[in-house]
Amino acid sequence: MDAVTCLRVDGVTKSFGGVTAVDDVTFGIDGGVVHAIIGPNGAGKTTLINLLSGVYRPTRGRIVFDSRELTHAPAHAFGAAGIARTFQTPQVFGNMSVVENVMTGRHRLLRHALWPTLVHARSLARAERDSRAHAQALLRLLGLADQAEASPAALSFGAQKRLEIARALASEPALLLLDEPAAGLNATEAREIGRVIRHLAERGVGVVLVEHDMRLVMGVSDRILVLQDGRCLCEGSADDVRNDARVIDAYLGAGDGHA
Amino acid sequence: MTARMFASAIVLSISCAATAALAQAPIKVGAFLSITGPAAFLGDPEQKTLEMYVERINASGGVAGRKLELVVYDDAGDAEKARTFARRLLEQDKVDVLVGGSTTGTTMAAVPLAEQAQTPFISLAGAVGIVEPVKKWVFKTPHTDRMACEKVFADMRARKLVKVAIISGTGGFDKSMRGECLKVAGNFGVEVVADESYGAADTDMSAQLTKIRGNAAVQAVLNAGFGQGPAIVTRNYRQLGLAMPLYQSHGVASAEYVKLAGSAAEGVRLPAAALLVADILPDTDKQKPVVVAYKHDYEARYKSEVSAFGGHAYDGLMLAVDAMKRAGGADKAKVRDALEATRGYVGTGGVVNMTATDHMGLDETAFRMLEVKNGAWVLVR
Amino acid sequence: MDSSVHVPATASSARPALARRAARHRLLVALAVVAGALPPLVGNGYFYDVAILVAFNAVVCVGLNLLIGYAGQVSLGHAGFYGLGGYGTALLASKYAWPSLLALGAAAAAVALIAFVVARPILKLRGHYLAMATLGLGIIVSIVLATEDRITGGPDGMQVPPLAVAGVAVSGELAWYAIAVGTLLAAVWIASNLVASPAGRALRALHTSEVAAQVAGIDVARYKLLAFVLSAALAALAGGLAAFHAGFVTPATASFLRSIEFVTMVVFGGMASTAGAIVGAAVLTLLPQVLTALRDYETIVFGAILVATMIFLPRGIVPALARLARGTRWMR
Amino acid sequence: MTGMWLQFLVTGITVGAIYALVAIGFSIVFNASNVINFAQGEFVMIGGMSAVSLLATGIPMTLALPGAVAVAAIVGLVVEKLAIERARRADVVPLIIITIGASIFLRGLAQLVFDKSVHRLPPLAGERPLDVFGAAVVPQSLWVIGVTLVIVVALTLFFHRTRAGKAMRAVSHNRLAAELVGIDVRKVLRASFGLAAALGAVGGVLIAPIAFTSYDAGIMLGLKGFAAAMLGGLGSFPGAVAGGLTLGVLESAGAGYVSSAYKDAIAFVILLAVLLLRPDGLLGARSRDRV
Repeated sequence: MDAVTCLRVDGVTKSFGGVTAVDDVTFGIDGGVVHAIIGPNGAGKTTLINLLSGVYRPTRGRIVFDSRELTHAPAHAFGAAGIARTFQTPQVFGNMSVVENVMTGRHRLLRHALWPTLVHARSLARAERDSRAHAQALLRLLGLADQAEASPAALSFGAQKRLEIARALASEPALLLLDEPAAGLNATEAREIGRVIRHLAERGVGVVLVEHDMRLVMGVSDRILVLQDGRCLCEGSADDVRNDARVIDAYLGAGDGHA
Repeated sequence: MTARMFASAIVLSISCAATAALAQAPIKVGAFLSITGPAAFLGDPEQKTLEMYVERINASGGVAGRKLELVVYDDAGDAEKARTFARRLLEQDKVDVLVGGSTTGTTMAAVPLAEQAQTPFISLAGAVGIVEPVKKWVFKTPHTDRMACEKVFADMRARKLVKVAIISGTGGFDKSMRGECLKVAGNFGVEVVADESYGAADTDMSAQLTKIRGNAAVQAVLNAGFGQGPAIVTRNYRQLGLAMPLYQSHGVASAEYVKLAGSAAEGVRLPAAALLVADILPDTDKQKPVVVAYKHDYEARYKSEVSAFGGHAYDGLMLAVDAMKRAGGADKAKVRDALEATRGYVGTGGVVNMTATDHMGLDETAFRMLEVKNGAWVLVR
Repeated sequence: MDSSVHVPATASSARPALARRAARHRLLVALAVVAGALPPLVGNGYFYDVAILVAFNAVVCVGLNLLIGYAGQVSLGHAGFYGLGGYGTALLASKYAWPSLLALGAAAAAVALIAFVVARPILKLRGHYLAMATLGLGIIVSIVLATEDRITGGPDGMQVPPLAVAGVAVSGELAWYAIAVGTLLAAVWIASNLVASPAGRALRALHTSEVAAQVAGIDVARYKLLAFVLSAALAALAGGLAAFHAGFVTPATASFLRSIEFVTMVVFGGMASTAGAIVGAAVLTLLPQVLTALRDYETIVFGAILVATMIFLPRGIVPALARLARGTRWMR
Repeated sequence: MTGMWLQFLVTGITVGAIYALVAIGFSIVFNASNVINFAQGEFVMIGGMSAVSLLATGIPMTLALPGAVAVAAIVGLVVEKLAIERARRADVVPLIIITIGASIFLRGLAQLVFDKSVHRLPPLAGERPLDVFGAAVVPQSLWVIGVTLVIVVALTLFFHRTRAGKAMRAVSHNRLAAELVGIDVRKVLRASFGLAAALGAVGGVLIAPIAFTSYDAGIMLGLKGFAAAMLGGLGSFPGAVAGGLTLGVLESAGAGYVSSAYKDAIAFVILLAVLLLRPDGLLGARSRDRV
């Protein structure tokens, strides 16, 4: 698997009214590599994730994925192109079962001709069966196999976060954006998430990880991007960043004790 | 599971209906009326009239030795509901005669059913289309809107008012009357120079009347309307200072109109049945005893004033009773034939002479031209 | 990158798949059995008439439920489509003397096209704003139908020629009953298929969280559009059939109150439940027939029943019954 | 005719002022509870019909009119207590159905308690129209406009100067925060229903001398009030007033210049256009992103 650059972010800026949340950020994400984005609260991490997943449109700059221009594309085009993400607060679909949640993640891989849908054609039935089997396998991977037919509302917070990861993985993404996957999880659960992240990277998936849990970040990341006030403070390997004086200043200056 | 519950509910109601039918068979009069909804002011007096007179007829021994039984449903002015209820009356309640259809729309919905079920059907609605072309089983009691137009235009011609503005509502009655008036205006040398309309629930017609005021040619205004709209038109008319004569239609031939329009109604003319001026009719008038009796009966019992619409229901019921008496029972075909042979029946709407080609049997002499004077109706001339 | 996560499919899902398939068909079978059992119990034309009315309303509600129940998009204007379907069919069949079925199909297709055109801008609105916009749309339709009397016959409505299939006029209540029930079964079949497909999941997903659905690659606008157009087409179809059956159409079929009635049926029966849509249509069609005995108290009792049901069974009758029966799964 | 457009304007503003009162009612309830109360129009009817009934018993106008408003306010409180409070956790659509059910119930009740005929209230100050630059203005129109103005000013003061008003505003901005600072949210909810009902009833009492009243007069007025609230931006008082007046004038001008049959359609087409171009209404706050 080549470590090709699959996502290019070029001078991306996002302003809300007069506030610039993300300011002229440029970087690239490679397949099979785990990128962490860290920075003090309000640094623009979640805004950046929202830009990368198409939830926000950049005010300036370009986003190119797999040599496709996505800058002005609607959010679903990002998903359809193979960028999956999770949310800080899990956004699970409460009106369907756990396994159906995961199946929904496969949306981009399924064919959606109207006629077969309306008559429930044989090909559709087969695809549905495969899709369900695949979803169940993912649930096993994330330790949710027992709750496949339950309502997601019945799951714990941690389980809901894992469900979101399963749903994101169901789309067989080339790029996975994780917004604080370990927040609210206990140490064991967080370690488990770390294992899954490495597993994905080994299979060639590019991972973007926004996280406050530094043990997780340092444990799984290949490269780290530090944001401060919406700007890119520095980017490099975990060791580079750990030893960068600016980073230490930034964290201490912001009075944030996470580092 | 739930569907089965409904099935059993239906079965239950069928068996109830069956037991009811076992009783000593009275003659069944079925009525579907617009008792609620926008046409409630038609259906309400109609229902009250039917109930009162069915009671009275039963108290005096019924018809042809049998009691009358009245079955009434409220269609709320909705044609689809009217159709279902007409069907229910014909097929489940198995009525011997249908009276009703407060509005043209609800009547027309039931016409094919009555024809199919071969049951005499006396409509209480105005439009010519109900009996023209003639349908074998369908009759009607009120004057047609065409006759009202003719009466109004004749009066206008007599007053040398030949350039006329029409303002009408968007309801069925209003539109039908407007159409008929446009058709017959030419016959009276009357020219319609302005044509405005307003919605049924409108609260102000100043805008339309302002346009009419701006048209210098207009010599008189005719409001083809129904319900509360004409009262608002009348008030706005005076507020805007319009001075030419205002005519209303028989659609508002009721004391309520005068009450709502207040002093603005002074001088307004409209064509109406004798009922409205029962007490001031000359004693020589054939209709006087009938309309005076009905008016007093109704007002004594319901403590509210009569309207022409209750009168239509009175006529509908009495025509049916009259026909059944002559037919010697409730045999549908015989009653129909007897209805068609009605001659010289004196009702609230006029003197009725039915023929095979005329299932209404009224002529325009039945309409009186009335004018509001000092808050009351008076006969013109 | 091509096989980013490899997970072997197993045979473990075979049995649930069968069960699910049965679930998808159970409603269809139950409906067919009930509908088939009714005729011998039904005494006269009036009962057929009511049953046919129930079926037509149910067709509208099954469609509307896809939009409201599954996709979570309120429409207070579907009577507009119902009315347009009725008038379109009536006009094509009478004025232009098209064969009945062609008129019916063309009218439904035309309404679907209209829905398609208005859907994109309107469905950008959410919640109460969407409700207002669809309400306005329905009112505009009913005003046009009542005003253009040269074409539509105005407030008194217009006559519709009888339905003829292959040149033979459909007559008799049993034939009509079969047509109505057949249409309903077809609508239920299509709706259950849709619900059990990726498209059905897409609708439910965007109902909960549009953002999460989009992130999963779901073109939210497209699926809202699908539900809107499909429900409009079903409403138009039911409207056209109802027009043939009644022999006339009036603008009241497109009125605001009728739209409210449709929504009430869907919610009353139970949102996101096809069985619920049918039960809602049945109860609220039968209720006025029963309540008419109450005369002046009819309106008041009807209102009270509506309020009480929504307070005590906010999710509707069928989901509540389903929970009672503990056979929660199949009703869904 | 120079008086023509002026006439349309006066007519439009009079009707629009009533729409505005109903729209303010919608907004007050919406702010307190996120409920669109489809029964709002019925309070207009209850105001008008109660006034008619009270007058019929011989009570003088000065007592009958406030009495009618009080009756409506009490009915509003009862509706809140019996229906809305019990369904507070219901979703939007069931809530819509509940308020629609309540409106059907109230209409049925009015049919029984009052009657089915159309009634008119006597105007507050004579019937002789004033000539204003060629336009005929009924004194009652001035009353409608004047009272609406006074109410808007009074409400503004109430919401910004009084403790109770500030509490109501706090609830609409952030219910949880309001609860935390010790505001009784349920009381606020009840008060908003009472207030909205009273406002509707004032509209009903004011319009009945011009447009009459009957047991089913609330449907159309409620609908128009809802449209006005939407047009101006749901939840905004200046928006409700602007929406009501705009709708009234549009209707009146539409009837005068374009087609009286299509006047309602014109109003709704414009409403649709506004919704599509400015999805939050003329004066509504832009809704924020949801992630």
